[in-house]
Amino acid sequence: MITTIAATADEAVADVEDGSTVLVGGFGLAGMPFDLIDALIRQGAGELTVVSNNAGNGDAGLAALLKAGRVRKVICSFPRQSDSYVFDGLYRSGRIELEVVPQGTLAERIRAGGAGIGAFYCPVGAGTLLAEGKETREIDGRAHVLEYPVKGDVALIAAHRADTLGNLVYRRTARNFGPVMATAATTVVAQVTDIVAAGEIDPETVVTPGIHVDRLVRAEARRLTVQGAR
Amino acid sequence: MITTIAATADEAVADVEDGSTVLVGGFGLAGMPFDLIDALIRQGAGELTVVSNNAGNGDAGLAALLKAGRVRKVICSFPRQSDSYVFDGLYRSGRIELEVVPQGTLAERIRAGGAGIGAFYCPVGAGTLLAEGKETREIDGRAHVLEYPVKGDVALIAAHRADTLGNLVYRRTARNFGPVMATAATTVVAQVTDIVAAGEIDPETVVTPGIHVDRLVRAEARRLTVQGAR
Amino acid sequence: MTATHAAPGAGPVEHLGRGPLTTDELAARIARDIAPGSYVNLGIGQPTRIAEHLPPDAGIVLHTENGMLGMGPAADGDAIDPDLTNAGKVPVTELPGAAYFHHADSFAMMRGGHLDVCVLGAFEVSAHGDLANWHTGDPDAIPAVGGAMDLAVGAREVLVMMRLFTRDGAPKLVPVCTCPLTGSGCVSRVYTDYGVFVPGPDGVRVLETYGATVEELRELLAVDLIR
Amino acid sequence: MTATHAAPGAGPVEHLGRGPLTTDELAARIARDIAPGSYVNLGIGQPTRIAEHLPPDAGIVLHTENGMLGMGPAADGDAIDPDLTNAGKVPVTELPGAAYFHHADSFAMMRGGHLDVCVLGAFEVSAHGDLANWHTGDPDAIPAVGGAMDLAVGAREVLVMMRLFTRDGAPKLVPVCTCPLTGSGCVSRVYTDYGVFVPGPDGVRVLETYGATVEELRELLAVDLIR
Repeated sequence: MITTIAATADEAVADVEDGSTVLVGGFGLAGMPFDLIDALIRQGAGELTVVSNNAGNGDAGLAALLKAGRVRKVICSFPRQSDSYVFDGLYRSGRIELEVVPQGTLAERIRAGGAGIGAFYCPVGAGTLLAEGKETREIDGRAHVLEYPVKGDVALIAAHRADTLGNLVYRRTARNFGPVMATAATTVVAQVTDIVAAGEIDPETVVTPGIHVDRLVRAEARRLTVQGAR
Repeated sequence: MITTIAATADEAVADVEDGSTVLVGGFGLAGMPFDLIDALIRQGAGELTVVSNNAGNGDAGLAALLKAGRVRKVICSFPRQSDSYVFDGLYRSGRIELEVVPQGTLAERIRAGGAGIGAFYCPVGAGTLLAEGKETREIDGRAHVLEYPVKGDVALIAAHRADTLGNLVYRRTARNFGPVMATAATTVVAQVTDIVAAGEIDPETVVTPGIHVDRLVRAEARRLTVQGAR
Repeated sequence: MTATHAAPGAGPVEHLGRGPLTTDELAARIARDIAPGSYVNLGIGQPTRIAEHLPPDAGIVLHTENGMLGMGPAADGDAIDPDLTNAGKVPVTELPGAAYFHHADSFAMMRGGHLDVCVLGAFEVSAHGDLANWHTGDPDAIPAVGGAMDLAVGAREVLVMMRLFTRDGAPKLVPVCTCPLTGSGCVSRVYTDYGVFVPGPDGVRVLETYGATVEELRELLAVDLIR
Repeated sequence: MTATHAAPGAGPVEHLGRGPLTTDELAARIARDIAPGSYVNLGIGQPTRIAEHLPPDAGIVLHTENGMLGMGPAADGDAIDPDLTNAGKVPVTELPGAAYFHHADSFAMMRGGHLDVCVLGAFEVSAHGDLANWHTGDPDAIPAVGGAMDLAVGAREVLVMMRLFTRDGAPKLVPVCTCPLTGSGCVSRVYTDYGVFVPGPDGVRVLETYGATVEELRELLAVDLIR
């Protein structure tokens, strides 16, 4: 249905429920929807399952959500980073559950969730710890693991610019998980730096068509800190 | 490997072998690589399996390749059209084999071929004639059909503009099957109206990155005929 | 038009004192049921005509499976661009806020349940909502499915637009489809010249009739019609 | 550097009268084996340094799995853009002819066999080309795999860049990996400070040694070294 424009990030995430699965865009800090996460912390929903590439950096964004004790489980490819101390502490004290998924398989499972694919056979991870307990099949002489879709109740993503119909463009490698996450959640909320009139984004360059976006909110200006390696 | 620029369409398709599987872009006439198909007819490779959405319109393009007797089998979603008389004649006289695949499943199977997916469970076609003989599985209460990737030895596609690294942009709905076919063949040949220097296509707007394109050739100027309904 | 207005839940409205709906009236009738802001795919053929009846300010966005959202009306004259056609390969136009994408993304959108509504033609619809619209079953026919199965499985609501009877008078709303199926139990509503029907496990509920009473239709159809 | 040049097929070249390769020399050695025009992914950590040794005119295009082809060198000062980082989250730059794409497309590219080469670090490589580089096996370690398994399975050639021995002197080229695997039989070549090796079903072929003879390495490694 039609995309709406929320006046504030708080309004945009007001209806997230306890126990929701939340897809959170970003790769490290690039593409992380800080405003929406901050609003989600204020909103108070808990017992969340978070799907994101990492498990938070430093004290801001996803790390702050974890620190606030709102997350029951993280599904990600790379939780352990130089500045993932919030997650590390929760994990080591047994206060958070972790499912590690190879990065491309994570992206593909989210895509499958949005694309109506029931499951897919993937060669990545076959014969490793991460395939334990999963169905496998040999196809064309190669071992494959059966992987199931990942869907969210909510997706929180950051894009660069939107038009009033919800068409999105991203900026550089901040694109990362946004486009697939936008297809795979019941409610998709995007924070953007700019909202322009329909027709002001060249239709050839739209990355996420508005059909996938439920709510837009203008992001607060924010200077991102660039983290170091890892 | 690096993209090369062929002087002529004939040079670009010189090494297509008898018995090849050829992915041919286009939806009806939009995105049909006419120059490459004409060159392939002159080149003479036969016993081809052609994968394309349709099975030719009128007497040009794919229809001309069929008329020249070079195609053993067509894998497509919609052979029967108002002006598919060349295919219709071959089919009714038993001179061509046909595999009909739902359009989205065809696109997804080609994508899977390019994306290293071994197979996928797809709800489309379950319980219909087109699923006969295929493995099925119930997932989340819904019947799914196991579908396998489609790959080509060669893909012939038409795009709008390329840079010298093979990055491609398309025009309007002529984009259709080009981007997925470009990922799914051993040798990918693209005819384009224009080849510009690297850096002249905005990196945010590239649809097919050059990694997928082996050869470029400038298309002859050609006024396409627009066909009627169907 | 003489309408027998009934309270909700009080059974079907019988529009009598008039004939069945013309194609144009049927297209307008379907258009009225499409909610503002919907993303809609209109199948090749008659459903295309629904576009003419959608209110321009309702924010309804048209999808064409060959890779576009924000499709405008058919193109004429200089507006014809061979690179811009609909799924029926008819030249069309682009509206502000349109977006182009490739075929795999377009059908992912469809199969993933992102389209609110699609409207398809049909050879037959069964009382249980099975759809047959891709193959007559004629052994001499060249099979061609296009995007019909993808649409039938993928859209949140699959509406059918068809005449209730063939030219020979045979009903097209049937107990069991005789033509090969496009999809099982996928049809949410059937809009016909003689009435609007909701197929389901307990039979076919009648929402409205045009130019005939429910009783009259009951005699012509072999399916259980529920008031 | 004293090199014992040998005819092709005449066995390994032993570069003696010198020590093992420095990290920089090792990066340069690997760079020499990357064909002009290749599409290459350089893993996080030491493999990143190979970029400094690729000839700028060789048309080698770097992929970063977070969604870019045509990645340039690390960014400094005003060139730092928080929206443009490599897979190690280090700010980088963009070269002419770059392209951005989303994560599913990026890993489809990788898994679909479109990258010519990737170079990864490793904890261990087995004589059969199994790779272990994501998990030490330490039960207290927090597991984190990132894109390691995707790269190991997807690239046409998986090169490993590592020291041949741990700081404690334990060999990292081993008969069987003791750490949990990243991928089975996926490594095409192992580049180390002491030599270049090709793992395979019949043992490990030695292509070159640095600062040690094949015989000397044979005594230090528990794998069958083939000349």
